[in-house]
Amino acid sequence: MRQNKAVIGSAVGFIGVMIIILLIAKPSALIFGIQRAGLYAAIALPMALVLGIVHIVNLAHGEMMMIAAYLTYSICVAFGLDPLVAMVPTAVIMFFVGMLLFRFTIRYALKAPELNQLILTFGLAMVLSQGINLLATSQPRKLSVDYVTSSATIGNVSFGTYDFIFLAVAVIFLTGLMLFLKKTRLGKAAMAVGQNPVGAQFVGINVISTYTIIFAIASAMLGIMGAFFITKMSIFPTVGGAYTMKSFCLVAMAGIGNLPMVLLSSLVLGISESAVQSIPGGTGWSPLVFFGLIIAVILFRSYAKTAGVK
Amino acid sequence: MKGRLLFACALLLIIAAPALIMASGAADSEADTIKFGGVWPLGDITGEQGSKAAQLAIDEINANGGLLGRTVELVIIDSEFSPEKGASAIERLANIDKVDFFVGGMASGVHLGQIPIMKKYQKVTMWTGAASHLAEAAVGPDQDWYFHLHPWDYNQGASYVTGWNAIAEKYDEISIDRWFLAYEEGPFGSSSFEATKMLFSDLEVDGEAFQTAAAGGGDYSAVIERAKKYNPDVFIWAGYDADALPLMEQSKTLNFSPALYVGAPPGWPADFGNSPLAENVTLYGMWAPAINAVSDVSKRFSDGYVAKYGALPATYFAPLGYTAIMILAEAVEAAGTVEKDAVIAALEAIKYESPLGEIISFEPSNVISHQGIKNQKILQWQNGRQEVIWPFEFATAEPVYPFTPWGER
Amino acid sequence: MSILQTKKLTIKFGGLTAVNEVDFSLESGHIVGIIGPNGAGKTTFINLIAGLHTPTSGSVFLDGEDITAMKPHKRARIGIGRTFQLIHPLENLSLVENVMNGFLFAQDFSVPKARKAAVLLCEELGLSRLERPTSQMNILEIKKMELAKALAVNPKILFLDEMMAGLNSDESLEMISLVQKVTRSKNLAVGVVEHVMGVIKQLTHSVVVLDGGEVIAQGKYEDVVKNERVQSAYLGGGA
Amino acid sequence: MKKTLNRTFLIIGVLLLAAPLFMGPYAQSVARSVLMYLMLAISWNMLVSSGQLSFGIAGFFGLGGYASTLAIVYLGMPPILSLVFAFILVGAAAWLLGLVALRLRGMYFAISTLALAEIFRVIIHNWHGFTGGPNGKLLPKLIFDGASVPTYLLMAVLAAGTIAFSMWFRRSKFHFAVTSIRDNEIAAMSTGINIYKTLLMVFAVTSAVQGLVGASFANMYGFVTPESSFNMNYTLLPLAMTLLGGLYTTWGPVLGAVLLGIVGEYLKLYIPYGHLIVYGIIIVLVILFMPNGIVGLSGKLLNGFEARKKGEVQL
Repeated sequence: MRQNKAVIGSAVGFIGVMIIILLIAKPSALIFGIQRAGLYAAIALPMALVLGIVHIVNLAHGEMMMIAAYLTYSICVAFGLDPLVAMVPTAVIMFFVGMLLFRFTIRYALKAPELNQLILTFGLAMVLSQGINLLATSQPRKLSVDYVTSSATIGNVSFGTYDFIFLAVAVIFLTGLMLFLKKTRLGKAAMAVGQNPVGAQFVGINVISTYTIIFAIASAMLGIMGAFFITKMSIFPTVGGAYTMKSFCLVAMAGIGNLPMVLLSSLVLGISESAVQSIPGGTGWSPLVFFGLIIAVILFRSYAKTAGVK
Repeated sequence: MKGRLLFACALLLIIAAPALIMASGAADSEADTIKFGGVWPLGDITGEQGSKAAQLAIDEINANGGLLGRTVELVIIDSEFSPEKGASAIERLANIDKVDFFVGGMASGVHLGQIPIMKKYQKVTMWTGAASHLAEAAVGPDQDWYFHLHPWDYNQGASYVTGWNAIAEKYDEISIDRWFLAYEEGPFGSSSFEATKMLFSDLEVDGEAFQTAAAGGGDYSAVIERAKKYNPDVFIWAGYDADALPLMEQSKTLNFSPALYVGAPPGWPADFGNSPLAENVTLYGMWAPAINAVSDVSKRFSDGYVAKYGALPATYFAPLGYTAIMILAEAVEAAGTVEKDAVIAALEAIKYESPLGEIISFEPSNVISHQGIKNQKILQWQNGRQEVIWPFEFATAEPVYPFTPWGER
Repeated sequence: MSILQTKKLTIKFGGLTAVNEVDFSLESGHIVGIIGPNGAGKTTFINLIAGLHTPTSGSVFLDGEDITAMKPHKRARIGIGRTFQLIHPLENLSLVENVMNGFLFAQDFSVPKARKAAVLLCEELGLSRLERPTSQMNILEIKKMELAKALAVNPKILFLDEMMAGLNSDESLEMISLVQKVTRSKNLAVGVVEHVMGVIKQLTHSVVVLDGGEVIAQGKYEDVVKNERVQSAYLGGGA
Repeated sequence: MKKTLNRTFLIIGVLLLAAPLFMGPYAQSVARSVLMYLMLAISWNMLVSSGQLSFGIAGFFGLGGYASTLAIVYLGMPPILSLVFAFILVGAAAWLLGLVALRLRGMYFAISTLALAEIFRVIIHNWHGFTGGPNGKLLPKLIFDGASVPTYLLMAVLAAGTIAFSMWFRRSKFHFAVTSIRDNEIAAMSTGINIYKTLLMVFAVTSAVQGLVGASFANMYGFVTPESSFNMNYTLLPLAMTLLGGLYTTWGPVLGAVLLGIVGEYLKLYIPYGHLIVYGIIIVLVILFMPNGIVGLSGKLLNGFEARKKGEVQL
């Protein structure tokens, strides 16, 4: 617990220092960074949920969001709906897609070493993205909606206002999940299963169905994110891969099972990336900052943990 | 334990056996067929449409009685965007399928792996992709069998200089003194930037990289902000199709509307033209359906493609693939044989009217002696269609200038 | 002359002092019982000597040499062997391979030589069918294997953490005589953590009683159990 | 009996390695790429035998490719020597990075290797003057001037060496050390195993092998670029191949690489558009129905050997 506080403390401290520096030097970079962090966090949270409770690293994470985005796209094109309306059917469909995927594939790899789960979900990712490639070609698609380009200007800094929606989604996801896990029966059961599956079984919790529901909930969250995603970004069959990797890194940086830290880590990464990119010629180096920070945080935490215990 | 070992070996043999047969038993090739071997990344729309268009050309030739009285055939192999797969594909085409010509191509990263293999066989090669000057260096001088249709990166750069100068000269109101290039940080974008800086050295040029959405990026705020501050006459972004609409949207969000808004991706997203954001965006390309209005060959190609595959081609790699087959066929026809030297001689003399509009003939470029197309075209999205604005001989519309500000559309 | 000594050995985890200024020694050929209620710090104490924890203060001496800062694997090499309260068979190695480890790494034997030595040691302890995976062994065999693993490092001192847990009385007796036999034949200094007082009584030469991380009594078993502090510690009254 | 079997096996192995020599350049080209993945898979499998999951294969592969290329371009090193140079340089780099990264375990180690691989790529990508930047670098000429047979022979020798190394590894002290570390670090420590040093050595040597493979890739195809040399496929495919064949054995990755390599080549001939879906489906089905890989499955079939639940088989 102690080391956790230290990590949270330093994350908050880091964010604070960055905010002050950027507010003075480059306020726009700060705004872009926060917006970017929202997107990262909103996509990473479902992965953190699955990893924390089902203990599966889902390498098909980004691909599931990609599927959701294509679903939203098809629904919008077929019925002329707004993506934020199509979000509802997408989330519902994704809930069941997640359920089926879990029931028919991932469930059977639960007892296997984690490597099997990795490769299984890697195979699923390949099937999903190549399937979409065959159905929809590699040509990117995008829905254009007007409100996406709404903007505001403060002083001489203009920025998009819509982009804050990702931060809002992340915060809503986070508080929703925390409430769900702490207050509802199902959520408490899920927490119990996540911490001790064997023990949970003894007190009469059906572990497999809890896993299934959690995975389905995470998939529905990805469904919602898929709809938001296509309002801002183009989608194409391989769009998910990069987000799988980013989410994986963020979740590792946050620490397994630590949902609020996902948001904090996203802020650290988003703002730092944005700060580096605001320096002329800095873009090429921003992945270095991303990955360097992740290693630094992981190492820091490991040292904090082992201090005193070998 | 030893039993398992034996089992493992037996299994290896069982797996390997069909491979042995597959690899050693040459495909039963009829002496009567003229064979083209094509390698494209089939999972990508460029390779998919390029290969399909090449197949269309093959079908057309056969429908017209074949070539030299023989039927023609196209063997297509996927490069999977991987150099080792692309190289193996060339080996297969040369040794198993025993093709007469190599065609196809997309992506320099794959082609670099294929070039050494191609040099080994020195079959007449008509390549439609790979723009990197590094690929040209890898081919090297004195390779008379190597024909390259797609302009090299520096050709493209030079053609933009020519094009913009011509446009600025013709239309007084258009000014092109201050340039800003937003480029994706990969090889495509950064070499575009290098080339632009060099070629437009007498003008003011600045630029900034962004991470393309194709590689997990998609946030252009930083680069747009810098461009806005720089206030260029011409703003060019060199990225991929996935960047197009988000970039336009973010430009609108940040209210950035330069007088010339130019996009230079190798392809455009589906339905880009339908977006109100697309209007008046200028672009580089080699072909657009609009060319059908000025070129009969283009129209014939385009109608044939629609008839066979049910949709207009979305990338210029389709007409390039078609051209690769047709130009070789015409040379074979002229040479009266598939014999290498004769075909090369015929190709050196050829003037092929292509669906791209140009009449293609081969001239030396920096390193190789047989470079086909040297120009990209400058086009503009107008009313949802790509219209050619330069070269003027293929122009299908006048340029709209300046780029309509976001507030007025 | 004692072979192992601790001086004011102390470790704190956060606010909790798990082991507090413990002075302790072991002599070759002697078996010392380490007893105390749950949470008294017995296993932590063994872990400190084995090097799994770094003490907050105090030191550990082996043969007069200060080994307080030594890494655990080095301690195995200089002759500290131990078994674990929660048994740790290496499930992807067979019985004999489990035992070979100590010979290979603590004694630097070659693989064939280690195998021979391990086979001999296993036979000495009454283990058979040595190529079995550990999942096919019963609890007594596992316990014997754990003993063999500890003996394979060629220890001078040996710590046995709850060796008898899970064994029935016949099996316990067998283990007791086995431990006594190897102690004699190898002239070992042995520390035994055990809950079953009968075992302690039968097996040990003397006992040390820990409570709340402190030594509250030591001496002959018969004397120590009469000690008031010991009795109240075991009854839960606290010292 | 044992001797005959050993001999049979050796003959089959040599025959299989030699077969492509008589089957023409196409077979050699495919076999070369199979051998490449095979070496990556074997080396990765050695490290994973200690329980440490590396996601950095592509990183060391790319680093090796660049080390060899740059040594040839700038120092005029002969190609074969540049392979050795890449082996040593990548091994040394892995050693240094391992000093820090091997303090981590499980997912955290995996992530940090992944991050390191990306960091290599970013540095090489941005170091325009030295590495050629995003465009990459060309080699002046291919190894053996691109002649198919000697190039294949080189790969066959390297692969045979890697297999032999892995076989030795699985009989040596390292086998006991890494297996113990994977099973239980504390128990391993108490038998005298220096965990940190063991892991460091295995990490450095297996990474060096991956660097060597990357260097031979560069020399076979004559170029390096950040995109192709650090491609994630070089990390993920060896993992899939190892799992398909069977973890913790020498022959698992061999089988897996041969099978997936050849199946991949087959599939695309018959299903030109969309063969990668089938490839993905095969991976999914194999994991679901053969969780211990082919070697594990065959072990069970032959011995009715159900006891070791992790399906480990010693060959």
